[in-house]
Amino acid sequence: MNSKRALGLAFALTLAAAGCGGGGDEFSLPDGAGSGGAAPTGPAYDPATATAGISGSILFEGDAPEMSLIQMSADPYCLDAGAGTRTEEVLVTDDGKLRNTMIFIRSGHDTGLFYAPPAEPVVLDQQGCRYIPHVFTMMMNQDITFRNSDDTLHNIHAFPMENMQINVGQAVQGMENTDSFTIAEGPFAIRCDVHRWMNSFTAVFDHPFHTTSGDTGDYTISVPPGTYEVVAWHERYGEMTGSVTVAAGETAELSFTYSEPAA
Amino acid sequence: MSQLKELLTSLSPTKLGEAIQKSQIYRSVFRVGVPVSDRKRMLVMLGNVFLHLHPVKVRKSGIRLRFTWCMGGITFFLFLVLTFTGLLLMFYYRPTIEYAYVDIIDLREQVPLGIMREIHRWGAHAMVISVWLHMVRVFMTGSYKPPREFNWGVGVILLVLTLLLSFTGYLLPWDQLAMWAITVGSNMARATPFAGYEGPGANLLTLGENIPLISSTSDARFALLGGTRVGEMALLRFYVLHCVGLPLVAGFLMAVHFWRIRRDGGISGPL
Amino acid sequence: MSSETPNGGVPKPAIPPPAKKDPALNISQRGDRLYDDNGLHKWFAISSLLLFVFTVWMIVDDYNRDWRRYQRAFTRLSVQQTELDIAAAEGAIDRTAGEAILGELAAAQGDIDGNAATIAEIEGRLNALNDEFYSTNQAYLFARAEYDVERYDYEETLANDPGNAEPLRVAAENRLAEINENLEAVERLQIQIDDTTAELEVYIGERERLEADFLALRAEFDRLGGVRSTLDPGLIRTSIRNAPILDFMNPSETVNQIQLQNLHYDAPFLQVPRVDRCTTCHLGINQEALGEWPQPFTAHPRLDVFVGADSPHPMDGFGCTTCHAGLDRAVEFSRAGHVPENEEQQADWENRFDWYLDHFLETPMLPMDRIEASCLKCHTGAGDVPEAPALNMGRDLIRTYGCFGCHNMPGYEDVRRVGPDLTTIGSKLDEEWVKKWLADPRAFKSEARMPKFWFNSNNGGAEFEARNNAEITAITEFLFSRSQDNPLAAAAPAGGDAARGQALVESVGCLGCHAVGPIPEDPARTQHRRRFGYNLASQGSKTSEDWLYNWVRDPRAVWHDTNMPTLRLTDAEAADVAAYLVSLTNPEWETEAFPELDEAALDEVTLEFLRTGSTGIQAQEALAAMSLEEKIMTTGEGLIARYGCFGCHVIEGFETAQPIGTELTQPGSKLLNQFDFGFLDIEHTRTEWYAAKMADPRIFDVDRVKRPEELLRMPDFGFDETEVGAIVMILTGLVKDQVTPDMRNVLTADIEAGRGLVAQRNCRGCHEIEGAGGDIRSTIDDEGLWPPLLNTQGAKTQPLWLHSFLQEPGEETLRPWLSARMPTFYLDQAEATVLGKYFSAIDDAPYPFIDTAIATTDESLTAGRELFELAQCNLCHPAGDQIPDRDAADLAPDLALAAERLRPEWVEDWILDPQAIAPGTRMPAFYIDGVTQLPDILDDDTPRQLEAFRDHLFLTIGNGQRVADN
Amino acid sequence: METIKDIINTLTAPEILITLATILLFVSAKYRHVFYTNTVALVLFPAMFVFMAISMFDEDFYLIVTKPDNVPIVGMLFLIPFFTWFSMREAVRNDRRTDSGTPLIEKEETADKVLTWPDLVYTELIAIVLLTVLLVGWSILIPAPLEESANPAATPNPSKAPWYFLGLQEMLVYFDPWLAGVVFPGLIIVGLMAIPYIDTNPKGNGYYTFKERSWEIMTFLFGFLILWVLLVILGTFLRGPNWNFFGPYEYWDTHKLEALVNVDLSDYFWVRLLGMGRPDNILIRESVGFLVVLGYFLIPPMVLARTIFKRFYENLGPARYHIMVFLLLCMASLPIKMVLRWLFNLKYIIGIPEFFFNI
Repeated sequence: MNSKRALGLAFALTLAAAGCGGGGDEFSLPDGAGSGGAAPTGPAYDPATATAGISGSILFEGDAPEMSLIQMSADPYCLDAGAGTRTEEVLVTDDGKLRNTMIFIRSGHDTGLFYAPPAEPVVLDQQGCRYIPHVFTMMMNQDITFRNSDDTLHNIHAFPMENMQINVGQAVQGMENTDSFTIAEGPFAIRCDVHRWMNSFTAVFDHPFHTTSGDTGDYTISVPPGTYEVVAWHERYGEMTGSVTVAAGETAELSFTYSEPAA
Repeated sequence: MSQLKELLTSLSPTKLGEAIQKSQIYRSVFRVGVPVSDRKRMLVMLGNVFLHLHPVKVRKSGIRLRFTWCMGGITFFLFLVLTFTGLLLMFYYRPTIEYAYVDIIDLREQVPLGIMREIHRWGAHAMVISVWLHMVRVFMTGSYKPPREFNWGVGVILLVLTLLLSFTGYLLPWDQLAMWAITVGSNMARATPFAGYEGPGANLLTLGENIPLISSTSDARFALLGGTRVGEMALLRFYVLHCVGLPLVAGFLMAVHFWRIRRDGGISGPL
Repeated sequence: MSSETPNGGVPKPAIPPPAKKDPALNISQRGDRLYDDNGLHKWFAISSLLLFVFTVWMIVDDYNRDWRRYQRAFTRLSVQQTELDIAAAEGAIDRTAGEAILGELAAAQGDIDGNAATIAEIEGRLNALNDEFYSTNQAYLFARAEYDVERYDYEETLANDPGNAEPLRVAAENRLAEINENLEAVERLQIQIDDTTAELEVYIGERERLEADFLALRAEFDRLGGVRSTLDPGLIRTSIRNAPILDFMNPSETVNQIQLQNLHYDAPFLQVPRVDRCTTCHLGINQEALGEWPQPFTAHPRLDVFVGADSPHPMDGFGCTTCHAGLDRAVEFSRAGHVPENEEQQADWENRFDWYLDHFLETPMLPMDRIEASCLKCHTGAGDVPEAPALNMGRDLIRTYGCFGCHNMPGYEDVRRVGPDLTTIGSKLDEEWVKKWLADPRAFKSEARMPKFWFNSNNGGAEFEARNNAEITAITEFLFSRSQDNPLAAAAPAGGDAARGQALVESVGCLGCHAVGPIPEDPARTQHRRRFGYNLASQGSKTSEDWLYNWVRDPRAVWHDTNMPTLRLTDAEAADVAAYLVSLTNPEWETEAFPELDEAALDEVTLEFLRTGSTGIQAQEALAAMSLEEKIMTTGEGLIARYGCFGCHVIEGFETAQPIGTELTQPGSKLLNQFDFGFLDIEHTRTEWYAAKMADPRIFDVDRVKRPEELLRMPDFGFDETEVGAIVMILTGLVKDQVTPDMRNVLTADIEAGRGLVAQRNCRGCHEIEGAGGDIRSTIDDEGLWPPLLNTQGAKTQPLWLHSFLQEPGEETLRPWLSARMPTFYLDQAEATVLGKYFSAIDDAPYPFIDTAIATTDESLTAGRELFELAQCNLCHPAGDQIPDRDAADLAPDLALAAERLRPEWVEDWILDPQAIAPGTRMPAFYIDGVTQLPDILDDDTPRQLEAFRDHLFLTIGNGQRVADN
Repeated sequence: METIKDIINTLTAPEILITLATILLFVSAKYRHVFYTNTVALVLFPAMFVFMAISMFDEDFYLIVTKPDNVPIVGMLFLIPFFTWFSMREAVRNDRRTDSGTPLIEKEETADKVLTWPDLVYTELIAIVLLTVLLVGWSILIPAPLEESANPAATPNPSKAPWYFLGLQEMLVYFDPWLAGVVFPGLIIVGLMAIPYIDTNPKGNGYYTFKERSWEIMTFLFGFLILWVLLVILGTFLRGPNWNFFGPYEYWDTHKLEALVNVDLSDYFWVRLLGMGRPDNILIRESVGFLVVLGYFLIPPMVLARTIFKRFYENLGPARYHIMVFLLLCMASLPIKMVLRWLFNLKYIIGIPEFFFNI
C-alpha cells in the first residue's frame, strides 16, 4: 500500500503522470512469438551444407538368440505365402552386426532452421504376411505409402502416442494408401490386427538426420559440421546414446554395441 | 495608423487593467475595486456578501486564534466541504440494498476521483470533533452568558444535528460496519418510555384490556427505521434525512447562529 | 446598508466624512493591525503551494491505478507482436507476381492512353446521361409523393363527403399516369447508362482489375499496418486521450467489464448482478494466440471448455468470478481477492503487488486445486462432472461412505443406506468379531469403510478404555439380541478348491469392483484408493464358508437390497470361490481377544441415559433396580441413538429415526462465526475447518473440558489427504450462491438418472462410459479381453435388445470364449429402462421405438456378400457356429447377433470410420476420407457399399426383417 | 515489557480508569498553576505521542488503533486534552493578571478594533486552505473503511454504534436502554441548553478564567471529559466481544467470559438484610428502591439549599435552583451507579423487568 502512495507522491512532484510507459519492462513477448505457430520457422535448411558425415556400425556381442517360426494358421493364405517366416526381432548379420536398428540425432543440429520433408514417400509394403521394411524412419509431414502385395486382408494399425492412430484395412492385392504423421515423436509400432505377428517400427523426426542399420548393420548420416548427440534404438534392446563432433569434409566414426542381457 | 498606435499603447497591461476597472461590467461586480485604502476595505465588507458573516470591524482580541481556535469557522467550512463532496457522491450512489454496497465498491474501484468518498467520511468525523471543541471553547470563555444565551441553545441543536447527520450517513455504505452500528444505535429507540415497545410504560398503553397500542411494528424504532429491522426502508429514510432533511434544518439554523453572533455583538469578549 | 445604487455602480460614500468620527480610519495611522501583511502572505504562499501539491497528488493517486500499467504493457506487447506479423506479412508478399502485375498495368495504361479520345467521348456521354437520370428520377419521386397526398384526399372525401369525391379521383388517376411515364423514362435511362458503362469498361476495365489484384496481393500487409496505427497512434495522442479529465471522451485505457444479468454476486439475501472487471487486466484471456504471453495477459488454458466464444462456458455468458470467485468489480490486485497457491507465490506477490488478504471479502478466489468446487453451482446432478476428477472423487466418497446417512445433503435424498442390514447380523457374524470390528475396523481391513467411533483423539485415553469397551459390548449385545434368523439356502458343498476359486475371482470380473489384499495406488481408476466393493482380504476371519457360498452364488437371496450382482457361477464354481475366500484369513486379528465387560463402566454410561428426563437420584435408584441384561439393553439402544448407527445400517426399531448430523445443505456458505474452532490453532476459514474435521472429526475437542456424553460424536473414517481434499471441495462447493435455472446445465432427467444408476452399480468398474472408467482393464493384460467401451452405446444397440440384455445378460453371450462376463444386476424393468434411456440420451438416439426393417435390393445383397468376402470379415468375426481359428483375444464380436442387437444406421457409421467411434479399435477402416478401399463393387459408391454391408449383416447373416425397396 | 503491558491492562479497567481520570482532573485543577503550564505540556504531549508510538509495536494495540474508523478518535485523544490544557492555561494566566490587577489578556485589546478585511478574512482563507490540505492528505493515506456487505444473519461481535455514540453504549452497562439511550441523551441536550439560564454568575463572560467560575468549569469538564469523552474512548478501544473489557494490549478472545453476579437492591434488602423471600407484590418488592430514588431526588435539594448550595438558592430562586439540582443529580447518578456496581455488584435500584422499568 504505502509504497504505492509514495510512488504517487513522487509522480505528483515530477508531474510525469499521463501517458508514461508505467514499468512495462516486467512484461515481454514469449520466445518465437514471431512465428505464426506451426508455420515454417526461420530460413530453410540447405542440404548442401551437410558436408560432414557420421557413420559406423551396430555391433552385436555374443551369439544371436534363435528367432521362432511364426504360427500363421489363422489365415490360410499366409500359411503358404509366408511359409517359414521367422520373427524379425533380432537379426544379426554374419559379421556380427545388428540389423533393423534406428540411428538418429537427438540434439546438436540447428533447430532454428526449417527442414523440408523429402518429396518422395516412405513405402511400407506387406508381403508374405510381414511388413517390409521391418524398421524405418521418416520425417513429419512426409508421405508414407502403405502397399498390400498379399492377396489377403491386411490392416495397418499404427500406435503413435502424439499423432492420430491410423488403422487402414487393405483387402485387395496391390492396394496402396498414402498418409502422413504431422508430429515428430519417438519410435512406435505398426501392427496388423488381422495377423497379430505382423509388426513394424518407425519414428517421426522434424529433421533429416536419421537412418537405420538396414540389412548390413552399418549406417551413415551426412550432417553439417558440428557436435551431435547420436541415438541408436532397437525394438528389443532399447536405446544407446553417443556424442560426436565432426568438421567440414570429415566423416566421424561412431559405433554402438548391443548384447543379449543376461536372463 | 495613429489610431492603431493608440490602440497598441492602450493594450499595455496597466492601461488594460485600468480599462477593465473602468468598464461597467467590472464595476457592477466589484463595486469598490481593489481594497487598498482602509476606506475601501470597509466598503468591501459593506458591499459584500461576507457582511452576513462578519462586521466591517472586529474586536482585535476576538479574532485571535488563541481565543477562538477558529473552531466555529472550521466547522462551517467542513459543512461546506461535506455538502460539495456529498453532492458529487449522490451522482453515483443508489440507496437500495441491491446497489448501495456495490456502488460504494464502484466508487473505490472505478469512479474517477472516487476519493471524494474518503474526503466526505473523514470530513464528517473531523466535523464532529471540531463541533465539540467549539463548544468547549465557548463554554470555557463563558461566551454563552447574556446576551448570548439563545445562540448557545441554537449551537446545542446544531451539535445534535451534526451528530444526527453523521449517524444517518453512517448507514449508507450498507456494509456490516454501517448496518450494525445503526442497529445498535436504533435499538435504543426500542426502549423509549411509552413510545418504544420495550420501553417502560409501553404495555400500559392499551385499548381496553388487551389491544396494545405499542408493538414492535408500531413504535418509535419502527417509525425511525420504517421496519422492524434495518432494511431497505431504513436505508431510504436515512438517505433522505442525510441528503435533504437534516442539511436543510442545519443550514437554516446556521444562518440563525451566524446572524445572532452579529446581533449579539460579534465574537464575545470581556465587557 | 443600501449605500449604493444598484445600477451604474457609482458608489456613494458609505460612511460620511468627516473621518475623525470613525476610529477605524485611524487604525492605519496607528499602524494597528492584528497580523502584519507579509507574515500572512508567507503563510498564504506556503499553504497554497501545499494545497497545489496535494491536489496534484490526489489526482495522480486517483488516476494512477494498477490496471492502467497493465493495459499499457499489453498495448506495447501487441504493438511488438503486430510488428513481427507485419514483417512476416511483408515477407509473404509475392513480389514476382506483383512486378508482373505492375508490368501489365503499364501496358494497360498504354492502351488507355492510346484510346484517350474515345474514352473521353464515352465518358462525356455517360456524364450527360447521369445528369438527365438525376432530374428524371427526381420528377418521378416527387410525382409519387404528390400522388400519395391526392389519394389520401380522395379517400378522405369519399368517406365524409362522397359528393365531391369524383374530381379528386380523376386528379389522382392522372397523377398515376404521370408517375408511370416517369418511371418508364427512368428505367430507359438506367439501361442506357449501363450500356455506356459497359462500353467504357472495354477500355479501362483491365486497369481496374489489375489494380484490384495488386492490392489483393498486399492486403494482409496493409491490414496489419492499419492495426498497428490504431494500436499506437503515437505517444502524444495516446497521452492526450488518456490524460486525467480528458479521458472521459474515448480513452484507450479503460475498465472493461462483463455484465451478467442472470448470474449473481453472492450478497446476503440479495441477488446483485455480477459485473466482472477481470478482463481489465486479463486482456488476452480469450485470445488463443496469447497462450504463451506473460500474466496477466495469458489466454485461458482451456479455451475449448471455458471462456472461448463457442465453448460450453462462453465468457459473455459466465464471466470469471462465477467459477473463480473473488470480488467481481475489483480492479486492484489484492482487493480482487487473488489467493496465492503456496508460500513462495505469496512471498512473490507480497513484494510485487503489496499483496494482502482482504478479510472483509466473503468469497476470495479459489486456488486452482479447489476451483472444481464451483462446478457444483450448476452441475447439481448426481452424475459425474466431466473433467473434474477431484470433485467426482469427492462425490464418490460421499456416496461410498454415506455421509448423507447422518447429514442432510442435497442430491443424496433417495440413496440406500450404505451399510449392511443388521437385522439379521446374527446369521452372518459372531459377537466377538463384531466387538473387535467396532473397536477398530481398520485393524481388520486397512480400507474398511466402517468408521471408528471409539479410541479416537477425544476418547482414546486410558481413562476411556473401560468405558469404550462397555459401550461396544452394550451395542453388540443389543444388536444380536434384536437379530432375526436368516436361513441360508444351502450349505457349501465339499471339495471347493481354493486355487480354482482364486483363478475364477481373477478372471470372471470380480476385480472390477473388488480387490484382494493391499491395493496399489492407481490414479487412473475412478476409485482412487479403495474399490467399489469390499476388499476380499481376510474374509475368512469374518464369516463362514457356507455364508460366503450362498453369497457369491446368489447375493440377493442372502440380502434382498444388496448392490452385489451375481456372476451366474455354477454351484461348483461358487464352492471354489467360497473355499478361496474363506482361505483368506487375518491371523493376528484372530489371535487377540476382546476384553471382558467392566460393569462399573457400564453403570456410568447407563446412568447418563437414565438421567435424561429424571433427577440424578431417581436415576441412581433406577440403575440399582436393573439387571445387567436390562442395563446392556438400555445402554445399547441409547448408544445407537446417540451415535446414529441407523444412518448407515438398517436396525430394528430405528427405521424412522432422524439423522443425527448437522444439516449440510449449504456448507459452503455457512457463516464463519457459526464454526466452533475450539482452541485449535488453525487459520479461521471454512476450508481449514472442514479439512481439520475430515482429517480428525474429534479434533475440536482438544483442550476442552466436557462430560463424556458431550464429546463430539462424528466417527473417524481415516481419510487420507487427497480424500480429505476431495470431500472438502464438495462441502465448500455447496454454496447458497443462487444460479438461475436457465444457467444450470440442462441435462435431461434421463441422463441424470442414468448417471446415478451407473454410479450406484459401478458400471465404470468394467466399462468406459462417457470417457471414464474401465478400471478392471488394469488387471487384464491382453486388451483383447477387455470389456467393451460403451461410447455410442445408445446409437449402437437396439433398445429392446439392450433392455433384455441388461436384465438377463446370461441369456446370450456375445463373446462366449471370454471368461470375464457381464454380471446379472437384478435390474428391474424400471432400472433397465433408466439405463436404456440414458444411453440413448447421451447419443441422442431415438428411443424406444426404432425401425430395424431393411429396405434393400437383391443387387445390394449380393454386393454385400462380395464385400464381406473381399473384406474377409470372417477372419476375425465369428458368425454363429463358424468361429475363426485364432486365440480368443483376437476374436471380434459375433456377427450372428448383429441383426437383433445393432441399429442399422450405426453399423454404417461404424464401418465407415471405426476409429471415430472407438479410438484405437482393432477394426480396420475400409474407407479413407469416405473413399472406399474395396474397389469394383457397386461402382465404388461408398454409401451404397455401406448399405450393402448393412444388408448382408442384417438379412443374410442375421435374420432381420426385410421390406421391399420402392 | 510484558509486565508493563499487564500493569497498563489492569489500570485501564473501567473502574480504575474512570476513578483515576476523575482524580487527575480535580487534582490538576487544584494545582493548576503547576499543571497547566508550558513545561508540563512540553513533557506531557510528547510523552503521550511516544507512548502511542511504542505501543504500536504491540499487535493487539496496533489492530484496534489502526481500525480506520478509530483514527479520528486517536486524533481526539490528542486534541481534546490539548485544548483543555490550553484553555486552562489561558484561564490560569488571566487569573494571575486579575490577582495582580493587570488587565486581562483579552481586555488589553478589547477596545481596539481591526478591519475584517484583510485581517480576519485572510486568516480564515489560510485556515481553510490548510484544512483542505489536511483533509486531502488524510484521505489519500487512509482509505475509508468498507467491510463485507451488510448481512442481517451475521452479527459481528462486538457490534458497536458509531464512535461518537459509544459513550451512550457504555452507559448501557450501568443503565437500561430507556435511561442510557433515551432519557439521558435527552437530559444532556436539555441540560446543555439550560446552562446559560442556571449559570447566573455574571463573571467570566467573554474571557478565559478559572477562579471566577471554578464550579461551573469543573462540572462541565467532569461531564464532558469523564462522562462523555472518556466513555467514548473506553467503548472504542477497551470494549471487545460481548462488550467485555479488554486491556489495550489484550487479544480480543470471543470466549472470554465474565460472571454475571449482579443483584437488585430488593435482593439486598429482603433476602440478605431481612433474610426473607422477595415479596410477590411488585410494589412492595420495589418499595425500597422507590424510596431510595425518591429520596435521592427530594432530600439532597433541601439539604443542599440550606448548606453548601445556599448561595445558589439565593441567587437563582427556587424554580431555577431545583431544575439545576435535578440536572446535577441526574448527571451524578451515572458515577454513583458505576461505583455501586463496582463495589456492590448492584444491578438495579428499582427492578421491574415486567414493565421494562429498571433504574
